[in-house]
Amino acid sequence: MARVIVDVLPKAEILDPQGQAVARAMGRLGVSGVADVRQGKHFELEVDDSVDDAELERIAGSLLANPVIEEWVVRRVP
Amino acid sequence: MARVIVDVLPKAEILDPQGQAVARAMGRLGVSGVADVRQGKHFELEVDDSVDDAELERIAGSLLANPVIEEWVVRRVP
Amino acid sequence: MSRIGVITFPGTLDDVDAARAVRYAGAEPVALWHDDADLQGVDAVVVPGGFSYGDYLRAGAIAARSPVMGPVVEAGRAGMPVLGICNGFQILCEAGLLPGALVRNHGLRFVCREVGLRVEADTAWTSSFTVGQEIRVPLKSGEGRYVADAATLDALEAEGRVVFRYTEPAPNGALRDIAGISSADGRVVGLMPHPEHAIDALTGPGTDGLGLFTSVLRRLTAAA
Amino acid sequence: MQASPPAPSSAPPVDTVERAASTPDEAQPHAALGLRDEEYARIRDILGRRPTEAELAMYSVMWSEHCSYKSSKVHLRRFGETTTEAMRARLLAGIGENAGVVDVGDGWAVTFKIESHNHPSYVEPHQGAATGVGGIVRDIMAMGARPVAVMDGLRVGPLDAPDTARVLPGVVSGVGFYGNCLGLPNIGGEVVFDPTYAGNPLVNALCVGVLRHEDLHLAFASGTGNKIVLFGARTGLDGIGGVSVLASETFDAADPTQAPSRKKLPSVQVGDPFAEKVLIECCLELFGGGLVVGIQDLGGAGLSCATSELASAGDGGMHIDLDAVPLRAADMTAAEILSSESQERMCAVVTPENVDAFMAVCRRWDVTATVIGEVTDGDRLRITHQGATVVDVPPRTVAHDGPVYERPYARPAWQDTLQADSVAGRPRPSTPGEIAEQVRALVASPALASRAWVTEQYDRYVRGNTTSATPADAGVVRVDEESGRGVAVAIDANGRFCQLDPRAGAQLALAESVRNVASSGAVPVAVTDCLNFGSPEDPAVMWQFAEAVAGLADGCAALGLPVTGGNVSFYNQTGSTAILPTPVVGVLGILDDVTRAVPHGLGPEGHAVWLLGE
Ligand SMILES: Nc1ncnc2c1ncn2[C@@H]1O[C@H](COP(=O)(O)OP(=O)(O)O)[C@@H](O)[C@H]1O
Repeated sequence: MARVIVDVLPKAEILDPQGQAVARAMGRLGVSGVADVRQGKHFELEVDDSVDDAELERIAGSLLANPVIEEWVVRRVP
Repeated sequence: MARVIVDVLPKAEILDPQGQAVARAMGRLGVSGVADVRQGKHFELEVDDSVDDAELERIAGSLLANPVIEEWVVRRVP
Repeated sequence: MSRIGVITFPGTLDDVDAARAVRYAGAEPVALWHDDADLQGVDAVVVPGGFSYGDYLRAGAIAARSPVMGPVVEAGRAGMPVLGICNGFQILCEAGLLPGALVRNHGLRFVCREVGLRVEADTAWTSSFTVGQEIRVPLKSGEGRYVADAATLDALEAEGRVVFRYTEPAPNGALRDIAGISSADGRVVGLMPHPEHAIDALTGPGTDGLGLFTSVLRRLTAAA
Repeated sequence: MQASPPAPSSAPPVDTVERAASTPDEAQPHAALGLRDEEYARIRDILGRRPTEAELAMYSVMWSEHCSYKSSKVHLRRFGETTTEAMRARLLAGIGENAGVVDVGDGWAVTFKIESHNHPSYVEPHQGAATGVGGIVRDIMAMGARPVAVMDGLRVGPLDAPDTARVLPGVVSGVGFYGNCLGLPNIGGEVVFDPTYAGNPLVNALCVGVLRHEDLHLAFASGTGNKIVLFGARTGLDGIGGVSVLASETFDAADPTQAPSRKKLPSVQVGDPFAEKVLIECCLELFGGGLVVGIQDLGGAGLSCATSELASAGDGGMHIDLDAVPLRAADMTAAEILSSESQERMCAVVTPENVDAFMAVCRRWDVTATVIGEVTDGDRLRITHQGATVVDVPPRTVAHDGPVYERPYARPAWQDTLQADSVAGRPRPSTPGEIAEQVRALVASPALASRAWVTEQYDRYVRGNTTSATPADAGVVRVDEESGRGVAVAIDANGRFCQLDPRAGAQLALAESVRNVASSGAVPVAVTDCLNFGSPEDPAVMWQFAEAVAGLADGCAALGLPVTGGNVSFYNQTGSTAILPTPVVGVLGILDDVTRAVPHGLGPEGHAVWLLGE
């Protein structure tokens, strides 16, 4: 079994209202020094060792993320 | 400026309906070899160098995650 | 009598309403099941609203990959009229039948209210209206903000594929106030607001929504 | 931290009935579980031995205020006493069932009930409110009905109180999230602001369901050999905060690494409305196929409640095997499995020959279903875990024969002062300027401001039968598309009136709710109530409660309307300050034809405006 993390973020050119709302809330709460926030999704998968990197890319790009609006990073963790 | 990542996941003992729905969907979509999926949130922050780790913890625990039902990890990235 | 399929996925909510609208328009609604890759010989398909699979992952993402969607995509590409309402629109985009995507409302909240829509294109689902006509129907969604890259938006507008536009600034922040679009041949249409909730003044804002269903019926009977 | 490392991890001994009998003096944390010494002694009396851990968990949760109504029972009897046969004429099921069921004509019946989810909604507003909606919807499903609408009565602190900014948006998004995703139109509710709710908001959710008379299902387990099926979500460690004192005792010693996380179990449950929507459709298909003998929802007190209530309502005994329960967490103890409040679960009694068909329906809806036991001869509820008997009790003693308290009550000394403090001597606006100023203040007050911010987050169109929702005096839904038969529902309460005079205040809430239903054109026929009060241990609160119940019962009798069910929520207070006494009253009315309902607001120009009454 391997642990795989897939992080998905809205593409830079897509408005990220959630991230912006968080950034605004920081200002209201008196947190200063945070210039920008982007919010996406974080997936942790338990996968069989038989699943190779190409298959993981396919799962990420065809199901976990929507390539029209999102970008993603896949990494295996120990 | 530093880049900081905060990953938020539902606590292990708390129901993760999204992760479970995704895991089930994988089976139906003919993706095999994925045993478990957990889904959470992924934040990328741009912060001033003046913001220290304690402050980051505070931001994560009060704004980005809901400590009642979620746990989180903060890390600085180069 | 024309037969119009209405798909039910786990978590679909407005299938009863869509079937009622089909009936009011004078066609026979045929229940289609998500797990069954059989369109039962219907003449057109409605993908209704709701929260298929709880909107988990992304709205419409899991439903778009169910068995029934294979033949729907195939038939839609071959010219069968397909209407996606709200979650159905999200599903059609996720399935690649329509371009772009629907994301979280810019206000981050679910919005339920009556909206005005301008009909901007003559399609299989809008031929009962005149281009430029304004109609009133309910909108109710949390992820209804239509987005696509600028090139796609320009192309949609140039090709007359923006079918519905909000008459006021889009309550969800949709780019260029787009409420609904169509395929290049004008047979596959998706929109966020709910025409099936505007078929009777007793339960909705009026009867404007019925026009979508009578349109397709006209198209089908003319073709027959 | 423990000084010496534990012995190699060996599972703690399972506390079986046998073991309990042979270790009568083993200390048990009954007080930490909320049981008083005499209650604990009574359990030992009933069983003739000390209870096992699992039994203690069951009794403690079932004998809690929330489940046993131990402080309110003596007063609630008043409803039964004042309800005449004539008032009962329309009732197919009344108080005591999951929800009351009212005959609305043409073979249709309607079931409705209101319930509170106050404390969880303060801890985690979004999930607390969401699971509150989920819980009341399952009550309605358990009657055999299709849920068709929800309403929500919300009470929070002042708009500018810091907690309100956290609680109100969270509660509204939670109510919307769950109800919208279930496809239930929200047809009305209330939003009330008052400082006494600042640390203790009230979230009262009402659900309406529709069924044909022949589809009425009651919660009982009968027929020896019939199977008990648990279906819906898996059982996890949610909401077992209280019972973790049991776990910590045994687990601390055995495996200290496990103890900390176990001990700090949140009592928060996370709702999965998608799972519940699928469960609704699955249940309706099961009912339609005649595959269910009896059914019970799992809410507070989880399996403890469902098994003991099903068994005590039936005519036999019951055996449950906890090893068959599908779990979400590893190594759950019997006490934890029995107390888990995991959401979106139901328990059904099914004849052996129907089990396969039952399972097939569940598979079609992708709902997990498992036979966890059966109805047996005799009159004991026996529960086994890991092959050994961990519970062996007379089910009625758990479900119905809990303690009953005659709590002292007394009219508080401050009541006279409060009542004497009238507006008589206050300055009144007299100049046009002052009056204008006052009108502006009223219009701008949160109490009267538009509720659109709330109601726009709720779907009111889904299912296409809502003929009146916001803004309206009552929500109206069509029950039968052919005939246009429908029902109107309103909920109302005014805590400030009740504070001044709990008896009259409760009657005013009833009268307002009845008026709202009547002014939609419906004939009021039944009442449900959600009685939100402070601590019953405070004689002043208990007096408010007794007065309000008496007032409501008398009011209902005067109007000829039966109370069909409801909910009591005590201990709503911040420190020693109780909330305003808040008996929320829901009224159901019948319309023969919804097209003839009276619309809200002014009609066309030229119509006359009449004022009725003095
Ligand atoms: N929490 C709520 N949920 C749903 N509807 C609500 C809620 N609060 C208020 N409403 C609706 O908004 C409308 C206006 O509410 P309110 O100002 O309390 O009016 P009224 O005094 O006539 O009851 C009513 O239709 C009411 O049912």
